[in-house]
Amino acid sequence: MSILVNRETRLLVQGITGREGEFHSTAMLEYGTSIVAGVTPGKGGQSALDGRVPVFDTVAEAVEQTGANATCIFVPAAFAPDAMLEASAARVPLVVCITEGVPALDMLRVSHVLRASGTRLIGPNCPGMTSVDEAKVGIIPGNIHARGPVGLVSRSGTLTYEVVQAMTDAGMGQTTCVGIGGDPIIGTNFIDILDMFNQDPETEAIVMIGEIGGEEEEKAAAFCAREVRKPMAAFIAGRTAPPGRRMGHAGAIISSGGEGTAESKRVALEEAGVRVADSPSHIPQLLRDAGVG
Amino acid sequence: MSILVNRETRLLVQGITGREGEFHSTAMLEYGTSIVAGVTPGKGGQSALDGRVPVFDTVAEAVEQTGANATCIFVPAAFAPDAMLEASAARVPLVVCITEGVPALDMLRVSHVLRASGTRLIGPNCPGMTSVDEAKVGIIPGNIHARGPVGLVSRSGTLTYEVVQAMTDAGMGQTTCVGIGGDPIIGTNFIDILDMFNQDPETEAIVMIGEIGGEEEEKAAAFCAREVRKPMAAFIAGRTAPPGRRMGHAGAIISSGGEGTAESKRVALEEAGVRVADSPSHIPQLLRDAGVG
Amino acid sequence: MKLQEYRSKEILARHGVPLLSGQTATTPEEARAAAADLGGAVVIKAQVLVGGRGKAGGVKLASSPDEAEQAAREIIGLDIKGTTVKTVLVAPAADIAHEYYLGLILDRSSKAITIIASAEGGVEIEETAKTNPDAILSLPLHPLIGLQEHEVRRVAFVLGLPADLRKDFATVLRGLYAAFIESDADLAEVNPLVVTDDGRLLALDAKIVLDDSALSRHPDLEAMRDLNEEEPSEIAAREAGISFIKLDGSIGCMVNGAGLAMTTMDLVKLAGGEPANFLDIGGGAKQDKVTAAFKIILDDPNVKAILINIFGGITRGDEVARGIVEARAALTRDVPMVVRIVGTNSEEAKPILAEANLITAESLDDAAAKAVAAAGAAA
Amino acid sequence: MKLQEYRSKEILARHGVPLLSGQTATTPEEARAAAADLGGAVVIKAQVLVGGRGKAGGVKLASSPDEAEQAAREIIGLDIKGTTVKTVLVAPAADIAHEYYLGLILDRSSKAITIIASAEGGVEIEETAKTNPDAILSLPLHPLIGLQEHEVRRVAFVLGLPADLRKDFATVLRGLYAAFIESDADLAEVNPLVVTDDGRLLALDAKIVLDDSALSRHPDLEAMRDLNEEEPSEIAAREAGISFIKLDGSIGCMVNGAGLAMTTMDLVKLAGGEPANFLDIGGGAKQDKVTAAFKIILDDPNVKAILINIFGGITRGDEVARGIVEARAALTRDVPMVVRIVGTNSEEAKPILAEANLITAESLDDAAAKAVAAAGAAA
Repeated sequence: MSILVNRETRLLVQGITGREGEFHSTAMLEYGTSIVAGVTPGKGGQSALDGRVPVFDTVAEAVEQTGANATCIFVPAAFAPDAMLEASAARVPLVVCITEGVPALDMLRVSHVLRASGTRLIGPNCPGMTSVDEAKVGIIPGNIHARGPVGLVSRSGTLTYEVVQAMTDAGMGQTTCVGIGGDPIIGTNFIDILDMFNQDPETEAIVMIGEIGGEEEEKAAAFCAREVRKPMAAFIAGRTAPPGRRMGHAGAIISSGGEGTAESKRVALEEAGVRVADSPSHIPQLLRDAGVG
Repeated sequence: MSILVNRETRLLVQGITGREGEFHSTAMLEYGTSIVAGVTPGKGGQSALDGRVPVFDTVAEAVEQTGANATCIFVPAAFAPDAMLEASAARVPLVVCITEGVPALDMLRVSHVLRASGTRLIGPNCPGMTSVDEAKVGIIPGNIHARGPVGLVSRSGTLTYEVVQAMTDAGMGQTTCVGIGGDPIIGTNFIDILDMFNQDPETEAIVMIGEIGGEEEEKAAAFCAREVRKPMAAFIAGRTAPPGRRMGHAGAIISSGGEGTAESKRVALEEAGVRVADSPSHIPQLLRDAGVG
Repeated sequence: MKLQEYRSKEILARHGVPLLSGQTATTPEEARAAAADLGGAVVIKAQVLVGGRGKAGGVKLASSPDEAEQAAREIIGLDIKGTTVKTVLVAPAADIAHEYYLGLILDRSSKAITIIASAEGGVEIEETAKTNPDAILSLPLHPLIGLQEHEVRRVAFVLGLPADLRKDFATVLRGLYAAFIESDADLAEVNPLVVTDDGRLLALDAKIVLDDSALSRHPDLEAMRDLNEEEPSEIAAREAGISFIKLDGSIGCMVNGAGLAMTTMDLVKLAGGEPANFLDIGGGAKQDKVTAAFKIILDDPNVKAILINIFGGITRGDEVARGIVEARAALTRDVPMVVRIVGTNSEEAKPILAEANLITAESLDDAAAKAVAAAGAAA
Repeated sequence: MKLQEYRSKEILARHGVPLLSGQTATTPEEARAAAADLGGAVVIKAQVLVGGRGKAGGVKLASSPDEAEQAAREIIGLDIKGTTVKTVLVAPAADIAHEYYLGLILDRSSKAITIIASAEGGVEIEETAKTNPDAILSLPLHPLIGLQEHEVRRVAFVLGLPADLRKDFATVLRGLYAAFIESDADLAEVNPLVVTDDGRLLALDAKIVLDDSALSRHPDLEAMRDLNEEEPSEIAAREAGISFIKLDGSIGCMVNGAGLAMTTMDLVKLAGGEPANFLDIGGGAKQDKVTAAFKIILDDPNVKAILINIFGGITRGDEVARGIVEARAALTRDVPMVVRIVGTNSEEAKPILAEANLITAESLDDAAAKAVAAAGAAA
């Protein structure tokens, strides 16, 4: 078992004929993901990835023709909100938006519409997810994974890879690794994913990678204390970040009032019984200490 | 038992100091309804109905101070959408809007927001409802009712009174009588109320009063065939209405393509096993024929 | 409220929809001048609110001002389904390569503004719905965020529009949507939307129906009302705040409440009579309204009896009874009246009605039967 | 992006918020002229983006042009939390009867634009949140329909505004909301919003923070950027498309990905060093970006060593390695470099780095330790 995506995933890629879309779609296909359709308005009837994937003008048509049940969005920020709404209107149940730099007010609108219509949105500004040896949707390098009992959820991109690599190197494999995105307004938060891992029978332990900004880690800690009985380890990036500055991610900012610090998140997680690592490389050992592997 | 309102209803009246609001609030109070608060912006701190009801500036404050769990709206059409949104934002679970003449595009917005937030909206342009001998919310004359086993739902106002009077005169009492309103866009449709009556143990039979326009009666018929096992009688107004003309109610119009006729509704209901009366006065006998009373 | 074609086009043009607007004319001479002014071939179209004007001879092509004058002479004064043509629209003619249908309706069932589109334009959409329902795209829009780009694209692709016209199509659909929203419409349609031989996208005909409940916030649109096409009695009723529709029967009806008014008509018919009108006098009917209602009903010479059916709720029966008696005293034409008053203060109403020698009834069925009998006796 | 007070007021004024706008001045003489022009008492306010200017002496009252000139002389050139004051705003002074706080924030937690209001204005809202949280109203707005009339009324009632100012308050709140939406803000606040002795409602100070992700669709707002208040290195980084924040340590960092960049800083600190910067070079880092990043890092004289940490994903390790080697060749200043490249094509990167005699590391912990050691040796 795994969460969100698996061998039944029939993936659609919005923006498949763009540079990023084509590059990562090829990598997903090579990982074994079943990509059933691409969408690029005006290129309907053509095919992509050396003739392996049919291209449609609209998501509605792609879904009707191919039964796609998930979509991965690579279109530029100015068009990403419309792409997400289009996928939701066509009743695609899982929308993964990789695109970075989507304005927050657009995301306010989009995330509300998608949530109300029962569409699961991951991202935007996220690396997507991999259910190891089943399906990869997004841009996480496929070769850093090994299959195993740990679920991982993260707000970050390359930091996720760092932690996954450290785990794989230490012989600790993963069920699913999910990057939920670094923006202030995202579709799916820590708690949603933690809940899925908590209910997934094959996931025996959970790793959570947070960073400064917002209160999502603190809320997740409260959820963990209340609901999660599986061993957990965490890492919070940004202990050295100065207040009031945006650290790359639009969401990574400590308010001038001092909310959102790494320390506050660390304390909340530790109080909830989560082991918090000083370095990503310490995570496998913390999980071993908790009896995993 | 009854549906929607009962002795636990703690009613708030929006627009209580207006002419209509005051007149009908007095009648509701006399019927035994527990009116706990009124709202008129700018008149907070005063009282209404001869000192019997405190008035607040905002619904939020009224709810906080009095625990109101239902509201009846009498404000003019230009302000009614905002009043409904205010009630919903203050988490009042039941909103009954009497006001007539609310523009349809406003109702599109309001009904969607209220439905998504779990607020039950009855109306607008409706007479409200009476749970006989328990609570009356709206403008249905209290003295036409008698308590009994029949639930009644209607798109109309005075026609509802006509049917209720005919039933009471024939010795056939009611649990709850609900007018859902005559506009094209209303918060609660026939099916919602039929479902409630179907599940209410004390309601043994159901009367439905429809009229020309739209397809709600046809949809209700399909629902009845599928779900309702209680005896039912119906009346559809407008057999003599010409196509393409709006018959008083904003929703009462037969399209020029011929949809929405009384005949189409009548046939649909009869096929669903509902007895359809030629005159409101025949309804008690139809129910008796079905074994009621 | 339905708007005439030239009014609908006025609104769409304001929102950037490409069309050939033309000029209105009320005389053949004006039509000639308009055609001369526009130059080239024109089409002369009767401005009426009823459908089927084409089949009725209300649309004609003209290749010169002479022909335009002649065409207008034939159309102006024509009776189309009971409406006499007073105005024609003289618009440039277009060479049509393809006709589409594009409309927006307020769909009560899905509670959404819904795009209706078809590549089979030029015929009524109800016709296509019967003959070829698969040719119609019906796309409900989200009620809170409205028309989105992906919806515009989708309609263009489903219609199979030429790629180089997709951008122009977006202008048409966005303009139609903006017109719908900003005028509080129930319906806004372009039929046909055409691609011309020289590759232009144009709205050749347009129809907008407004939400009557929203008219009060659009005085500019209210001013577009075509009184020429309304019954004078209906105009008088609207001004008196009475909901009234003229019909062909002999029994005038005066009722409080729309549903009860329809029911009263139905029961007149069931009793063997024919209702002369739908009339909802509204809540709390005061004497001035009763007076106005009598006048409107009796202005119809077909009316042989009046059935008054009042269910007192807000309305108090005794007040209505007094209103009836007093209003009747001022009537210029006397017909039998059957009065039924029930509900609030109906007991107090009885002696008032009895004293005035009005026919009364307890039940609605009874009232209808008495009215039919009275009308029969009076005829 | 934070906007200066006078810029924020410019935007609010466009949306109808009543305020005393005043004039900016960059010299005492200009301030004098502005005061003379405005007439009466004025307030001279340092235009800086950091908080606490009042306590730092950056706000002064002046009752004459002479006093205004003197006040401006004292304020211009003042150092406020590391920022040197270049501009002051000279605005008419107001007699204050009561101060309120009114703000709109984009609240990530409730995923809603949220009204924050308090009858205790004039102090920072974070301060009130600590000392008297009950005095703050926090009202999230529906994300799809936005500010509604009942919300405007509610805030006015909760603040206890005089009844005759409720209409003006509606203008303020609606204007603030429109400004927020139309400029894609993260924060828009008026603090204090005052009632004057003569009963006027005025925004005396204003602050708008914009959403950086939306700036590309607001070139007019982008033009309001105050380059005077930014580190030259940060301006250069932004122009090169690099995410960079200057810090005080000695170890320069070059990383791909924001989370990994923060983590790299954290591990430098954990290893006993101090990071000199946050630097995210982004995905697919090409040579020109690496060159720009080196220049930005080395322009800081405190930098004694550089730690390069690249996790190849989109980015290919060998390309980055070549970029580093080539960029280093052009550097004007040589400092020890520790390079860690993992992920895509990291094996191919190794010989390139080895040949160039760069210090390499396998793990991030190791890389941080080596960088701290190198910086210590270089110091």
